[in-house]
Amino acid sequence: MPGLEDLYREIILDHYRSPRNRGELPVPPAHKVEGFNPLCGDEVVLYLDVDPDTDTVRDVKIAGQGCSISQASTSMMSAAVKGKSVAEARQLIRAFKALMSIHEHKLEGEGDGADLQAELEGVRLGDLEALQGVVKFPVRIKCATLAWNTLQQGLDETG
Amino acid sequence: MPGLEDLYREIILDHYRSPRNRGELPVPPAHKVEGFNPLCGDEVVLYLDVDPDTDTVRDVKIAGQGCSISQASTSMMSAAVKGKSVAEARQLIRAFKALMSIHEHKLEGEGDGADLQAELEGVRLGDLEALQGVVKFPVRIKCATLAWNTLQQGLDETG
Amino acid sequence: MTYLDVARIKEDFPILRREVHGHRLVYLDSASSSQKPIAVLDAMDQMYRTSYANVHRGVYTIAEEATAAYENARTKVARFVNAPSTAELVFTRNATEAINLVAYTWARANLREGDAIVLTHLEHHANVVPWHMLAAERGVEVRWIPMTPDYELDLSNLDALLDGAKLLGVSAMSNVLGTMPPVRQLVDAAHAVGALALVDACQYVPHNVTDVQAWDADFVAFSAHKLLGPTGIGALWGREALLDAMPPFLGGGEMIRDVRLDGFTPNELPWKFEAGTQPIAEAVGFGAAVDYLSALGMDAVRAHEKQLTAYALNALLERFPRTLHIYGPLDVERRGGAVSFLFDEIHAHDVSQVLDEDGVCVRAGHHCAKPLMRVLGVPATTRASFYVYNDETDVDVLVESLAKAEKFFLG
Amino acid sequence: MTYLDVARIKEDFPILRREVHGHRLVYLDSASSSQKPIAVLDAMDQMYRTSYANVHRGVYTIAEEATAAYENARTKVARFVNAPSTAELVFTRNATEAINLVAYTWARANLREGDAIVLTHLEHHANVVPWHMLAAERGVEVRWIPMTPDYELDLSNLDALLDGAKLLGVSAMSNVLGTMPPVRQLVDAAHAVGALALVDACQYVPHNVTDVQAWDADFVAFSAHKLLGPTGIGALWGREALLDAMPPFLGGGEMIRDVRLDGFTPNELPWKFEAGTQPIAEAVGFGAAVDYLSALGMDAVRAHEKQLTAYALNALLERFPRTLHIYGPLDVERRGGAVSFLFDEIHAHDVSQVLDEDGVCVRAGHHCAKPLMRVLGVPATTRASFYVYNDETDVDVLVESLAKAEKFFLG
Ligand SMILES: Cc1ncc(COP(=O)(O)O)c(C=O)c1O
Ligand SMILES: Cc1ncc(COP(=O)(O)O)c(C=O)c1O
Repeated sequence: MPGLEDLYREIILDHYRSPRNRGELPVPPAHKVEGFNPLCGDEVVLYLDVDPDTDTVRDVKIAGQGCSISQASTSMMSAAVKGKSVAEARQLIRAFKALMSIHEHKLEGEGDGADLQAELEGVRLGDLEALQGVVKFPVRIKCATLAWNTLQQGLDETG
Repeated sequence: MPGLEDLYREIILDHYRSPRNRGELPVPPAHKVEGFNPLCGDEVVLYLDVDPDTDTVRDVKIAGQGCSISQASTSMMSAAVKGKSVAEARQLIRAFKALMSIHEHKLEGEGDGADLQAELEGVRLGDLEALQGVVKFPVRIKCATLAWNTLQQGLDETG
Repeated sequence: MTYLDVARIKEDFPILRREVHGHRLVYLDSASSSQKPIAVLDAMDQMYRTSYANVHRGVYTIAEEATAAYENARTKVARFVNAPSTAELVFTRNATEAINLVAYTWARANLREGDAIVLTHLEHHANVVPWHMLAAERGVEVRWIPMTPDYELDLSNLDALLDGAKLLGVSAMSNVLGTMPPVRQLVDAAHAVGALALVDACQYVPHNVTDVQAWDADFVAFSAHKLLGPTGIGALWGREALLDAMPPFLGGGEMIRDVRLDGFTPNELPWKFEAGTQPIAEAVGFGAAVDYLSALGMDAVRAHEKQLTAYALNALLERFPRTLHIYGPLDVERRGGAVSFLFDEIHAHDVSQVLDEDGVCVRAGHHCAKPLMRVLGVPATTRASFYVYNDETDVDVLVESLAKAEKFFLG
Repeated sequence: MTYLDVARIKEDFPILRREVHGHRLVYLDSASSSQKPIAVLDAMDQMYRTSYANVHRGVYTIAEEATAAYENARTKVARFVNAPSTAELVFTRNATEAINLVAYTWARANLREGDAIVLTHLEHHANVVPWHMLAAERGVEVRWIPMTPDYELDLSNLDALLDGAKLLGVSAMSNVLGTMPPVRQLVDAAHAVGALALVDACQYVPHNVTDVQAWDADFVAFSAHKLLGPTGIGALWGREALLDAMPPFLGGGEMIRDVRLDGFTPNELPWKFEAGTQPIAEAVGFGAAVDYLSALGMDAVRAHEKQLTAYALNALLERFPRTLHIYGPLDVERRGGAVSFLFDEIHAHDVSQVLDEDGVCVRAGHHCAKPLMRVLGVPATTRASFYVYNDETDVDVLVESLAKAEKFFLG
């Protein structure tokens, strides 16, 4: 049985207690996007400032409320994508979901580990790997991925 | 466990094979009423000729189709009420239902045997008592009472 | 050749060890509801004894286990009918609710006065009454594909019937006659005129390899209790795009993403259609049932039932050549294992009663298909239906007992 | 004074012998769903093993037995809430479906644009979303009875709220706060303006002596799984005259008297509202559950829970006087055993996760009452809820574990 330490790594609690990039950005030019977790009512609000010329995430600010996992994941995500190109950000999203071993509803051609490797190949998750322990607590996966799904939606809307 | 002989008494099979009072009556003056058993699709059709002056069931004819129990019960009913006063017919209906130990849906003041005695008091069921065996086959009670419920409806409508 | 080891299978069904009136139980009413193997009963019992909790709600261990078991069951059932995605597999109360769900949501959102729905004379009330209700409410027209004298669908007039239709509803196997209509052909014909196709697969799924994609259907309904699973649960499969566009059905917990004082946002599929506490243990039993059937192999199940049905049809016709009439096709390639029959002079109810004395359970009545009974011109039939736990000995007992009934009533 | 022998009761619940993370299971989430005693599990298992068949359909012995067991269960449940007649007790899929049934049938037949429905801020989504759906469809207005700062209903404006209303919907006990509104007073007020009253008794029936006649209500909804019964079944009680006048809800087998190609005639009560194969084994489990509770005595159950809730409220406030906030009335005479709380700085989810390490199951979230959560101004609470198998030791374990959580997150 996985213990609490697997879930609540020190770095996660640190991001929870001192979230990075908390705040707002003027809309526009920034784009605002919100995500909900219907299970627990967690909310993530992202302000995304994407430079259309360089296709780069110039700035990110986060707001919202929720459990330590969802809030820490949001904070870590904001730190990870700030300054990255949109393509890199999207690759991070895929890599993070692979880390969370997210299966979509599809029943054919499900991931078999090779997929996971492929997604993770060449992507440096850094601190984000601390969230890997969440996989052992299936209910919490949605907490961890909320910020990432919201980011994806935001990128889709600005793209 | 009750056996088939309890259910299919000789007199029942006799009424089934040779139903009494089969036929139709001109409507009006007779009243036509139909009954259905939704479980099995049994049908009973009654033609009731009630004399309004004497309040007497002057004539009864029966039609319909169904299992031996429903058809025999219809036949026996027709023989039992023909020539009887409406009040006597209604008393027979109550007595027959008591014989079938019909509980209505009510949860208060349910019959306790004394009721049954009271209903049966002074009523001569005659041949109809052969149907008593049906009580041990709860699903078939509806077959036996179909004719009687239909009669009740018919008397209500003509009264 | 034997496809199933029925003697061994019988041992998995505790109820078959029971005696009735001093006779071994010969259960021939599986088309109404099937019996349950120990594997199904134990799966449910074990969940309640070790990891029961409400699903999708708790963070704690047994809630996680229960949620995983529930969703795992969904995956099993979805695979069993070859659904492309678990998002498309909605657990319902039973097949009847599944069809009503389509009638209340998709149909009420899309059908207008003057639109037509095409059904067949074979349909069970579950695929008739919801459309009658809609027809009365909306002025929608219900049209009927008739039956040929040899109990098949009469498709000669199909194009005219489908003209202007928005929905075709067809049973993949008649619960009265055993008839198996050509589902794919009907679905194609419906699609050709822009209509959707709903398949009532309540009798089909338990006895055949089912592939909702091969049918190319839009909605497919079935029940767990007819395929060795528990009561209290059924399933609706539907195309994701359709389900997504449909308004929700029942409102309440689980089916929402957000609720405010002034409105709500529905949840994702499939939960959008699963309001309130789900049939949790029942889902687990449903999953165990399809596991049990998959282990036998649905090909083998179908082959076994064809063989047994052929044996039964033969035995009945040989023993009662003049007095017994069989309602349904005689070619087992074109039919399932529900065999309806009638003695000329004995009511179905009475036959069933006599059979019960010998421990033989058959169904007597209109089989929730009164329109069909009217077409057949009979108020009721007796129906024997077969499943994985039946063998030729069961058929022999049936035939002997029928002979007794005939003697008892006709002398 | 002890009202229940909890040590003995615990032995009736196999799951309570389970360990989680090396600790004995302390189940404090009964408001979400209760655990099941052996008596309930055995009743269902035994039915499947000895006398399972579809009900109301067969003439044979096991079908008769199954039908009698099913209807006998109805009688038990009807008596349990003091329904005057079994005709008024409809088995549904769950409480949610029961409320939706009223919304789809009575309400759609009787409410017009401009009519009003009055609900309370305490309602569960099950008693909110069906009315939102109706409001959106029909232009019906939904009004809200607000909450006072001490978590009671604020009835000061009741007359104005009820003016022109056709229905009042109220929960007899809040699943979040434990609040027990004055049902009879509200029903009377509704009747005084000619409105009907629907009581969501999902949290009330499991924990109190319930008397639908004393409430003088028109509709009462509840679920089996919250009162030691199985999933997959709930009940709607309604006045016979109302149910009789209502159009049917789901169409299909059992709920009909006759079906023709051009229409149908509905069946008598209560079967008119029970379309398709019923939750048969579930009904038997439901009956066994109310038997089990009746044997304990619902007066004793309520007394036990009052005592235990008082103990818990006390223990929480004493141990965490500054950091923990309790949402709900503190007077146990006016509340049930669902205790919601929150640490100032720790999210409910995280608390629940830490508690799970000690085998303690509590619920964290919005409890399917998002409108109420918005009124409370919190996204989620942690909720511990008590039942017949909980005792003071369980509360002690909860408090110790909460202290750990506080230490873990706040250092
Ligand atoms: C007050 C209240 N009403 C309704 C419901 C819905 O019950 P079910 O999910 O069994 O339909 C619940 C259960 O969570 C409840 O607590
Ligand atoms: C062909 C068919 N459709 C639908 C149904 C309804 O199934 P259920 O009663 O499980 O809803 C049945 C079962 O009798 C059936 O045989």
